[in-house]
This record gives sequence, structure tokens and C-alpha cells, in this order.
Amino acid sequence: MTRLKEWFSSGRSTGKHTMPFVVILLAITFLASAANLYLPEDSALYVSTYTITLLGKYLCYAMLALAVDIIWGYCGILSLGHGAFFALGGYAMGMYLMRQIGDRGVYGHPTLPDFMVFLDWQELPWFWLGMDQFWFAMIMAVLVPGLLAFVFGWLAFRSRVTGVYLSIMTQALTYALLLAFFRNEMGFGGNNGLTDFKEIVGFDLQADSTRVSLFMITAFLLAIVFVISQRILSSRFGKVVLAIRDAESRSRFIGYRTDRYKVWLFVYSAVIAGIAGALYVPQVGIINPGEFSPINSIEMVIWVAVGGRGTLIGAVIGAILVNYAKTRFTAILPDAWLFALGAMFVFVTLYLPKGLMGIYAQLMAKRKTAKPQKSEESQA
Amino acid sequence: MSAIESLRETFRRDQTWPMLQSSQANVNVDKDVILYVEGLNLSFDGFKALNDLNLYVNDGELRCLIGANGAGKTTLMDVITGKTQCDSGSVFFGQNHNLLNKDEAAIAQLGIGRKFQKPTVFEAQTVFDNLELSLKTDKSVLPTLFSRLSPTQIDRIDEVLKIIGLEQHRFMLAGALSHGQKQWLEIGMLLAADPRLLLIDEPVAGMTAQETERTAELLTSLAGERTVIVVEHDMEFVRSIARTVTVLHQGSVLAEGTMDEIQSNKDVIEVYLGEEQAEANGAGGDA
Amino acid sequence: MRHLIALCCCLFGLLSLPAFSAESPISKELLTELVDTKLSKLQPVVAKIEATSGEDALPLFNTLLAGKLYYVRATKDVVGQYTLDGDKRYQDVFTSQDVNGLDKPSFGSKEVKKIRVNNKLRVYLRKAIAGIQLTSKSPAVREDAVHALLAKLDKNTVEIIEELYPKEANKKVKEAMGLALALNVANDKAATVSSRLKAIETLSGSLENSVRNHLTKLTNDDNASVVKAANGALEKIAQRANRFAFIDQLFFGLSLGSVLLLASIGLAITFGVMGVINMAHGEMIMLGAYTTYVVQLLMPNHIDYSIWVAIPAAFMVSGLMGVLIERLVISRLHGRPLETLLATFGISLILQQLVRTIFSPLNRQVSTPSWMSGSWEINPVLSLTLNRLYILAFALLVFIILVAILRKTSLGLNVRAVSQNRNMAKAMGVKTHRVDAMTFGLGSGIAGVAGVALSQLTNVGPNLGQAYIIDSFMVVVFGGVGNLLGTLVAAFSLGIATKFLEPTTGAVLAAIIVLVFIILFIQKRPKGLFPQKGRAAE
Amino acid sequence: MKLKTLASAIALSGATLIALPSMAADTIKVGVLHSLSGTMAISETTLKDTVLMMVEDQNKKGGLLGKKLEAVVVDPASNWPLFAEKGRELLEQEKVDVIFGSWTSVSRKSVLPVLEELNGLMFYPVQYEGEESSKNVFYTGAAPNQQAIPAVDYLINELGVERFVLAGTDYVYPRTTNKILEAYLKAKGVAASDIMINYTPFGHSDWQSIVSDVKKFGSEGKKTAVVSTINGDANVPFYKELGNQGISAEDIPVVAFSVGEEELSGLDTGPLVGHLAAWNYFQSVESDANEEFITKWKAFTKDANRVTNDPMEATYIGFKMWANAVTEAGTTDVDAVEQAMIGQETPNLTGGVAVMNKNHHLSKPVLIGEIQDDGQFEVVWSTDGVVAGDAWSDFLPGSKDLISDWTAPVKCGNYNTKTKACSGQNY
Repeated sequence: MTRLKEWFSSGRSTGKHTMPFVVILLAITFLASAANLYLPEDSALYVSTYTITLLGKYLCYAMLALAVDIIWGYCGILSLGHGAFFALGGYAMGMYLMRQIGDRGVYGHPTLPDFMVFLDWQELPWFWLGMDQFWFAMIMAVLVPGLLAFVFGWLAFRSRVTGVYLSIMTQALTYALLLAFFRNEMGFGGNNGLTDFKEIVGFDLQADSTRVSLFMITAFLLAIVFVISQRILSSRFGKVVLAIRDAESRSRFIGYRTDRYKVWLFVYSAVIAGIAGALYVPQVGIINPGEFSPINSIEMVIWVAVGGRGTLIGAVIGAILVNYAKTRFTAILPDAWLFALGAMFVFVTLYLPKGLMGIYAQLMAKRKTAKPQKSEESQA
Repeated sequence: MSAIESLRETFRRDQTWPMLQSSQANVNVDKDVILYVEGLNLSFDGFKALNDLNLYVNDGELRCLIGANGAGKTTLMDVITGKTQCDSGSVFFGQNHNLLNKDEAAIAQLGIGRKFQKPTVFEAQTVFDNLELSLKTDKSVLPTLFSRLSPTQIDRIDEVLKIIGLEQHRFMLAGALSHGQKQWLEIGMLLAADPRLLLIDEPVAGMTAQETERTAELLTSLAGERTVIVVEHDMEFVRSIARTVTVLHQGSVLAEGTMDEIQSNKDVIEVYLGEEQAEANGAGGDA
Repeated sequence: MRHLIALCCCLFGLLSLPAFSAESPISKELLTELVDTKLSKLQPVVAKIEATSGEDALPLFNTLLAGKLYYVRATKDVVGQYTLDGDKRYQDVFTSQDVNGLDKPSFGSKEVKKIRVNNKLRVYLRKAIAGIQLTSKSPAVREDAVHALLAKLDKNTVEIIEELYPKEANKKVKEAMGLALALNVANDKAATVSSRLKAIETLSGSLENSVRNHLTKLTNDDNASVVKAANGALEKIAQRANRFAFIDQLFFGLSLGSVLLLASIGLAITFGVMGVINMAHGEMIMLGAYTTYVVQLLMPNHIDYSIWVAIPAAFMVSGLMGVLIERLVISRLHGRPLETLLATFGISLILQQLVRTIFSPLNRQVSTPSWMSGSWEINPVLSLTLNRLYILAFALLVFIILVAILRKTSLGLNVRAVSQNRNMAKAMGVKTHRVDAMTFGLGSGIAGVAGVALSQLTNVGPNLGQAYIIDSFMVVVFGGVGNLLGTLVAAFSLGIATKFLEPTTGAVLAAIIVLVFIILFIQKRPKGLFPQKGRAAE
Repeated sequence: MKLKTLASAIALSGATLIALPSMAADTIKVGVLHSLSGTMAISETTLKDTVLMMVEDQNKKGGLLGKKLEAVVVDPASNWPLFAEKGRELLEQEKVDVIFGSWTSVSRKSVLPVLEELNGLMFYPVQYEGEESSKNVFYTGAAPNQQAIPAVDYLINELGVERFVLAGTDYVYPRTTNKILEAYLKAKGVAASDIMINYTPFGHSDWQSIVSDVKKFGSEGKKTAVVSTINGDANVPFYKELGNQGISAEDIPVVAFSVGEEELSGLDTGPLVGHLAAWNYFQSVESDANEEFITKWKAFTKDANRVTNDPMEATYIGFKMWANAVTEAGTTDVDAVEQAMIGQETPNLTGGVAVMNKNHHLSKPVLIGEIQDDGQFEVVWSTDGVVAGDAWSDFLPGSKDLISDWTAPVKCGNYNTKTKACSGQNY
């Protein structure tokens, strides 16, 4: 414990963006929330609930992007299946919310969710048991993705499935889950998924206050995840991870069991994705197998690519920007959106391998060289 | 299912994680032979890379391996360091460590360092980090996560930096180093881990004369408390450092002895020295 | 006004051939009745016509069955519609000469009305026609007629057959007739038990559905021995049927396999040989399918040949697109497979949206050439659909050609050289850039050709490619990257596995099981079924 | 006004689309919530165009309540959560007075809570599984008893079918419909062994084994028919396989509930002639209203080959009714319009009059058509009168006691006639 403390307190090479980022993030959150709750509707500065939910969604995506970046940007593992972990977390939350409906479903059945009633299931399947307890559901939300990631990673990394193979395998993984969750026999509501939620831990999901608090919780968790990740990656563990990315065999030859490092990083990333999913569901009000579709998972990767992989802040910025662009484009000219998205993929990979943060870094570098003292030259 | 098992395996109470066990379980060398390679065979579909190869290396010795391309020098190193599985034979480190049932990491933790033909360092990280990563410490996940540099470790790194002459570049990205410097850094990384046995593959390829000289000094200085095996084409270099030379040919040992013995050996002259000129030029060529 | 003129000229047309209605072998009254009655009441009328004018009604019935029978609103004359270079014209059903004479304009769509038929009527018509055709000249027609009649034998058909049976010369027809009579006897409670048993014996040799149905009915006959015999016969039939059912399933597996092979073989080159992940591979297939569509648009009157034009066309289109992509994007991302993956995925999005904007998001209609539609009836229980047979053959052909190209041609040599050691190949003076472009073009072109084949099986729509991309990656990885034979084996084994799983697990679960299997398999053998060995692989 | 929106737009910390300087005061806003991209775009773009056409039409007639109509189109991109988000955008940002939208059940279910929270008004124009009735939604498509049950009756009575294959895509509409049909058939005395149920995933393309199973099932003596709730893309390969395995409509007729003119335009109908579909509307129906509608449609889309289909008519009827209701109520206020809607009558395109019932479902005629070689349907049978849409099926154990009645005193979407309780309302 004390060890943990000093680990955090130790100022050693904490990312210089972390603090500003956290401050800005929380500031915006507070302002927006306050503006929504305490300003009258017709005030010029009023922030509509629509905006709040939208922002909340973006932040969930940001967290998801963070998860993708941690393994792709830092460890070079391109997962095209992170949507799976996101969705699993989401389903755990969804199941909890479903149970919360209780007998207020359209059929007024005390325990069974509506979709089970009209497909006349007799009693609750075993995996729904306990899901009416918030804490249990939340444990599941991190445990299930974590476990899946562990099993998959354990198998994949030990047998040294790497690079493109791994990407394709992850894609197959999420695709298989997609098919599975579409089946109504699975007991997850099939194509319709889980929806029509009423309340979460006793708070009415439709109330603005609930939405705002969900939004704030998301922001806080994002900040926390961000800081923890930052610390992990700047620890020696982080250095090993980078080492694995750049020269895996070399790292093995100096005595690191790279597969275990990868597994645990993968699990960590999956858990974050799961949390993001769990936060996402109550805010958008539905979870269905669509979240498993491989396309989604690939889209997440492009958020990171745009923002700049290998920098946590880049992932966050990328996720928010791309999704904001999506919201706007799809509203103005839907057809153009897919062209734009596609073009973004090509352009970024061709011309911005480091993403927006890359550009930023270049600008900074320029400014540095402009200044007189040139650390490296002086040493060389 | 397999998840459960792997979990159980990983979290068994009655044992410390294999990677937590002290890697430096003492190497038994009272026959003062540190490396036993016996009857090693390996073939890549048809082509016999190693052919009943036997090799014994004494503790603290500096041994040079020479041989034409495809003689199996690098493959031998691959097998010793666990990169490649051999078809048959046995490799023992000291008398008590069978290397064939260990993976690269375990072998490295036993104290066997390996330097590749073309230098591989972690280009995206600073020279300092490179050395820190290769320090001889507990290299399993959790300890690494919470580890902090101790003063002694920092001293050790500085020491190594001095040895390989990169003090000024400690905060430079390894990627920005010159070819020669990278070679040195890689050797430095081996030193930082202070191994019992170093396998060094063409250390002076592409080095300038002075660099080569210094490398020679370094390696000779290493011999003694460490065992060093060097693969090199540059005959001059070999002559300058070698006490014992082993000639490999078509995956098995052709001859062994001092440089002079080797040079007077008929079959060697036949199969190897004939080509040596070309080889040397080749080596000079890409310098 | 215009109507009036049209009317006049059509009347004039009628006058111009006064023989028209008189010539008709069916009385004008009946025809008018045919025109006037509602669809639901039509059947008795047809029956009457059949009864009165038998043989002569054949052309009328055929036209009616084909849904080409119209009548002129003005005169209530029945006419048959036919198309003469694109525009609809009307002809005398019986003499089949143009009603208005070819030199004059035909009726407008307002002047004629279609005489509608529904399933019930179709069934009746087929039977009627069959009845008439029992005495047809061609034995084939006669045989079909008998088979058509097997379903429901009524008294008078049996009588007809009975009197035809002895005279019948053609063996197969005689057989069929014998079957019909046997059926009749077997069902005939009046007949002696022994004769019935004998009849059942004959029946047990046949796989006809109708036979089985009758036998099933017989199993609750009041005569015990008949029941026993019937059960025995059914048993016998069932055994034979099952054997064929297995073959059937095997064929399904192979067919699915061929589809997978087609979809993935292009990838086997771009991914397998070049090591380039082309997420837009599916869209190459899609382009091929759309090319087929366009080709058919351009040659609407020669659908049968359209495929032969479409194949090279599709190859060119997708191939060129492939080269373009390679030059513009992939070549710049050399040695960065993950980036390539993303970029090509972007391209796939663009291509999809492109066809959406050009061809609309709706599925496009690609019609099947007549020689590809229908099925090869080996016997009543085993029939292989032609289009899938052809596609199976086609897939193998493409595979062989591809192997030949890689083994024999200089391109193939270069490709292999580059794929094994790029720098060395460069040093040896191989124009690696050109080779890359060519290889990628080849792979994409093949995908396009696959698209032509798939257009015969499934939707031609913007999402066509998406449906196959994951499967094809699975196939290539499972088979072992860089190994065409592996791809072949993988495709067929996966296809067959899926098809044999399906009956027990259902389609979805089968797909999932196969996927999971592959995932686990790759964990065990990361290099697939047929891995490349040696240092080259590292 | 403008200033305010502008200011708030800035206030929205840039994170939302800036409301186009809205003239909420002098136009009535009609929201269109149909996917224009993604998998559902195939079907939904048509409906978007239909609404735009109706709006244009209405404006030619001088709009409503002296105001012009303004269509606000958004694209939920076939992404279910986006339906909720875009729905909120329409109601909260754009302040639309009515929404025409959704195709799939899941998209409707996704947007439903938003509608009820913000008390919006939506018209849902697609045949669906029923088992729902919301105060804020009017269901102008067919409920199972307006499509499935008459179709089965037709099969039994007209074609003498004794065995049934219920084949569907594995999602809620086919599942529910087939459950209902199963119960109905059993009630009609069809043995369980004569009912074969089969589900396939979305876009299923390899139908060989299933079709051959159907063939076997149908070759066992009794007249067999397939009742298909197969959705969208999967149909083309399904029918192609049918054609190739030589299953003609005379042997085993297929009656489909999701195959309309639009789907047929995607395939070569030659081998399908005689197969059936049950709808409330067919383009081929001869009536002046229909004629006019079709010509208008072709003019609007500038495409002589564009076909019309049932969901379009449903949209048409819904729009007409809404327009009347608004004029009647003299306002676009949701609650007023909702009450005014009930009892609205609008002539169908196929003749007869559609009536909006207390349960927010329509009374419509049911037609059964046979596929013709020109990609159109030939009506071979139709109900004598109109059939009232039934929100809660009487053939499902869960819902046989439920009714929906949005007039006083019940005012409840799912009112249990046994317990006299109103369950599952969000307000």
C-alpha cells in the first residue's frame, strides 16, 4: 500500500500533459454540468441535456480510445476487437439496468425482462442471476472483459501470434461474439439487445440530474484512468512495454518474459474498455450486438491514429474530434461522411503517422530549436 | 476453462511465480567447463544447419568461432540462447542447467547475454533507459511495475556508460546513435546485466579501426570473470583477441586450437582460409 | 381521341384478317367466357375448354400458363403477348401471326388487359397440358407428362394411360406409365391383394415423391399385408434416399467451399504472397459483381453470354483498381502492415460509398443465364443446382490457372522472388515496384472474377464485400499464409465442416463454432495448416 | 430570437451541431429519422424521400395552420444508439413537431424512451411484431394480425396448405410473428409435427441446406407452404436458391411479409412467379389515388423505374392523418394532436378507408399478391373489409390479457384487462 503511495507520489517522468489535461477536462465538465442544471432553459449559456449526453458519449469513447492506444500505441499490438470488451462491459451494465426495471416492464413480470417474456422463457438464465446487485454487475463489467482478454492474450501471446495475425484474430473474436449475441437463444435480447431502462441505483435515468452526474462520473473516471495509465507507462514497466514494441526479441534476450507483459497490458486495456462500455450504456440508453461489429472496432483505431498514437492525450483528443466530426457530418451531408471517414483513414496513415499530436510535437520542436540552448548538440 | 487453469497456474499459493524465482541459481562449474554442447543436430527442411556438433567452453575463456557463411555459427548461438529449437542433442550451462528446456528469457536470466549481428537497441528510448532495462534485476511483471532505480543501480549504469564511452549521450535517443555507438551500446546492455557467458556475433562489423581496437581491448578485459564467445569474420581482429579458436564447417566442428594451429591445419586451409580473403574484403566492404 | 384512332386501326386490323376469329378452334363464346369470368371462378371455364377442344387448346393453355394471355378490351379477342425487339406486340394464340400485322403499330397497354392466373389455376393448367401431351410426338414430353400426372391420378387419366400403355414404344415412358398404373392398382381397394402387393413391389423401386406419398397413405390401409408391404417399400426407399442425402450435403459443403475459395484466393496472393493486408479485398469482389451488372445492362438481349464478357471485364476493373490502390497507397506504406490495414480499410469505405452514390444503395438485379439456372436432376431425391456446379468448377479452374501463373510465368517467378527476399530480388534487377503492382493487380483481378461468380448466388449491393472479408481472411490464415494449396484445403474443409454442422447446430452456431475453432487453431499453430518452413519464414 | 440561438450555439461549447438559424416560430417542423447510410439505408432512404415528397405536396397546398412545413432530416446511420441521440437532437435542438422515422424494431425501441421523456410524436410506418403501444407513437404499418394471420388463412383456405415452414431471420419480428403463427396454427388444429421453424442470421447467403430441408419437408405427402419472415438482404439468395432447386410456387408457395416491390427490384423474378406476399398495399393495385401517388413519386424521384411499396403507403397515410389531426386540433401540441389522431380517417391508396384506432394502430385492408415476372405483385386475394391492427396479440401467453386504449378513462398502452392494471409506462 505504502509502496503504491510512493509509486504515485514519485514525480519521476510523469507525462507533462497529464495535469493540464485533467484540470481542463474537469473544468469543462463542471461548467457544462452547472450550465445545464442551474441555468434557465432560455439562458444564452444554457447547455442542453442533449449536449450533456453527447459529451458523456464522447468521453466514453475517449476512454475506449485510451484503452486501444495503450496496447497499440505503446505496445504495438493492433487489436481490431476492442469493441468486444467495450460491449461486454456495456452488457453487464445493461443487464443490471434491465433487472432494475423489475415489474415495470410492459408485461409486468416481476423478474423476467420483457424480451424473455414474449419469447416465453420460464425462469432467468443462470448468467442473469446476481445482476440485480449493482456492485456485482460492476465487478462483472470489468471481470468479464478482463477474463476474456486474459484467456485470449494468454493463448495468443504465448504462442507468439503477433502483428497482422493477431489483428485478424481479434477481429474474428469480436465477429464471433457478434454472431453469438445476435442469437436470441443466448438470452441477451438478440438483435434488439437491452433497452427501455428505467433507473440506475434508484435514480431516474430520464432525470437531467442523473444524466449530469453520469457525465461527471465518466469525466472523473476518465481522469483517473488517464493518470493511472500515465504512471504505469512511465514506470519501468512502461519502458519494457516500449522495448517490446520496438524490439521484442531483444527484450526477451535481456530476460523479460514479453508474453506476460503483453498479457497483463492487454487485460488492463480490456478492463478500461469494459469500464467505458459500462459508462456508455446508461447514457445512450441501449446496448445491442451492433457494438460488437468489427467496423466499430476498426473505427476506434482510427480515432487513436488521428489523435496520435503513443500519446494518451492524443487518443483522447482523436476520439472526441472524430466523433464530433461524425455528429456534424452525418447531420449535414450523410453521404459525404463515409467518404470523409475513409479519406481520413488513408490520409492519416499516409501523411500523419503520428497523428495530430505529431504535428503538435513538431511545432514544439521548432520552437525549441528557435531558442538558443540546444541540449543535445551541446552534449554531442 | 483453460482460462481457469492458467489463472490457477499463475496464482498458485505454494509457489512463487517462475519469473520471481532468483534467476541466478548458481551455475555449477567445478569441472570449470561452463558450456557443454553435445551432439547437436538441426535441419531446416533438408538443409542441415547443425550436424552432430560438439563444443565445450571453459569458464572465463574467450573463444572465437570462425567459419564460412552457413557454417552454423549463428544457428549455434540461436540454439544456445533458446531462439531456435534443435532436433536432437543437449546444451548445458554449467553442469546443472539444461538450456534446451528453457526459453530465451530464462536463459538470459541465467546470465547468458547475446549480441546480434546487426545491432538491436531500443531506438525510441534513451541510452540511459536502454541500460536501465538491461540491468540485472527481477524482471517479472509486478516488481518491474513498482521498481525504482536504486543509487547502486544508477552507479552501475554510469560505470557501464564509462566503459562503452557513451557518458555524454546518456539522454540521447538510442536511435540517434551512430552504427558503431549502437554496437557499443548493445555490448553495454550485456554488461549491465553482468552475465556469466556472453555470445557476441560480429562485434566489429562496420566499425572503424580505432573502434575495433577498443572493442578488442574491451572483450579481452572481459574474459576472466566472464566467459566470452565471439563470432567474427575479421581475421585480424580474431588473431588480436583469440586464445582458442574453433572452426565450424557445415554445422560441425572442423578444428580447434590456437590461431597458429588453425592456420596450419590442412582441411581448414582447404575449406576456409581459401575464402578468407573474399570474406575479409566483404567485411571491409560494408564498413 | 388517340384512343379512338387506335381503336379504329385495331378494328381495321381485325377486318383485315376476317379469318381471325373463325379460324380459332375454340368457340368464340368460350373465349369470351374465359375473358369475362373472375380469376377465382376461372378454373371451370378452363375445364370446359379442355373438355370440348382438347388438343387444340394446348397453345392457349401454354400462353395462359406463361401469363402472356391478354384480351383486347374493345373486342374481347384473346391475344398472346410477345416481344419483338423490345416492344410488346400481340399475336393470334393459335396461328401465332401478329394480330395487327407487323407493319402496323401494336395495341397500347391501355387497350389490352391481361388474363390473370394464380397458383391454383397454374396447377390445373399443368395437369391439363400434361393430359393432352400424353399423346405428344416427342417421348421426352410424354415422359414429363406422365410424371406430372403421377401426383394426382384420377379415373380418366388412368384410363387414358391404360390404353396408351401397350402401344407405348419408348422404354422410359413405358416405365413411367407402368409406375402410374402400379400406383393406381396399389391404391385400388377393389383389386386383389396379391396384385396390390405386386404393385407395391414395383413402386418400391422408385424414388418419386408422389410414390412415397401414396405409400405413406397406404401404411394405414385396412389390409394388414398391404400395410406391411408398404412399410417395407418405404423402408427400402428411405435407405436409398439417405445415401443420396449424404451426397447432397457433401455437395453443399463443396459448394460453400468453392465460394470461400473464390472469395479468399485473391487474398491468398495479396496477403499470402505479398504480405499486404488488403481490407478493401471485399470491395474488389463487389466491384466485380457490379461489373457483371453493368455488362448485363449493356447487353440486355444476350444475358446468356454476358458472363463470358463479364469475367474479363471484372478482372480488368478490379485489377486496375488494385494497381491504382497499390501505386497510390500501399506502396507508400511498405513494411508497415498495420498501417496498410487501416489505409485499405479507409479505401473500402470509400469504394462502398462510391457504388452507393453511383448505383444507389439498393441491391442491383443480376439475372442468371438460362444455362446456369435450374438443376441437374440425377434422380427425384438428388439434384445438384447448376449454378453451384458451375461455380465449383470455375473456382477450381481459377485456382489452377493461378497456380500455373505463379509456377510457370516470369511474373510468377518474380513474385516468388520478391516475396521471399525483396532486397535480393531488387539487387538481381527485378523491378520490385512493377512486380508489386502486378501482383496486387492480379490478386484484385481474381477477386473481381470471384465477384462475377458471387453475383449469381447473392445480393449485388454495396455490402457484398463486407460479407466475405472476414471469412476470406480466416481461410487464408487457416490455410497458412503464402501457400495457395493451403488456401484450397482450408476453404473446402471449412465449407464442408460448416455444412455438416448446420443441420445439428443451425447456421449461426455453425459459423460461430468454425470461427472459434480457427481462433484456437491459430493459437496452437500460428502459421496455419501448411506453414512456410525455414529461416525464410522468420 | 436568432441572437438567442446563436448565443446558445456558442454556449454549446462547440460540441453540438449549431442549430441552423431556426425559424421555429413561422414553420412547422417535420423531423425525418431514417437511416441514410449503413445497412438499413437500402430501405429507409425511400421513406425519407416519401416524407419529403409529402411535405412539398402539403406546402403546395399552403402548408398547415397557415404555416409552411419544414422537413428536418438527420441520419442515424443504421446505428441503433444513434436513433436515440438523433431523436433527442430533433426534439430538443430542432424542436420538431412530429417525427416520421425508424424501420427496424430495435431502432424504434431505441428512440422510444426519448420520445416519451420529451413527449414527442412519432409515426412508425413499417410492419412490425406488435407487443407495443406508446402514447407518443402511431403505428401505421401492419401488426401481425394484419399480415401474418390473414396470409396463413389464405394458405389454408384457398391453397389447402397443411404443413408450414416458418422461416425467418433471427430477430424479434420473425420470432414474435412465428410464435403468434405457431399458436394460431395449433389453435387451427395443425399438428406440431407439421410445423417447421427455422432461423437464420442477418444477410444469410448460403441457403442450400435449408432450402433442401424445406424441399424434403414438403415432399412428404401434405401440401406445404413457407411463411417467410426473412429480412432484407437474405431474401435474394433465398429466392435464387428456391428457383435453382426447382421449387416452384405450385409445389411449395412462399408467402413473405418483408418482401415488397423494392426488394423484388433487386432480383430476377422469372423463377419466382407465383410466390406470395401479404401487405396492405401493392403498387399494382388499380385505383386513381394509387395512380396519382405513383406518378407523383416517379416525378419526385425523377426515376421512371422507381417502385412504390407498403411502408410508403403507411407513411403516406400517417402523414395525411397527422395533417388532418393538426388542422382539427388547430395546434401542433403533441397531446392535442395525439387525441385528435384517434378516429382519423384517410382513404387508402388501394381503396377503402384507413382508420386510426384507440390503440394507435390502423384499420387497413389486407392484400395477398403473387409475384409476377415484371417484378410486380398480382393481387389474388384480399380481405372483404378492413382489419383492425392489434397491438397485443391474443395468441401469446404474455399478452393475451393486454389491451391498449389511449382514450379516457383507460389511457394506457398496455392495460391488463384481468388485473385492471396499467404496467410499464414511463410516466
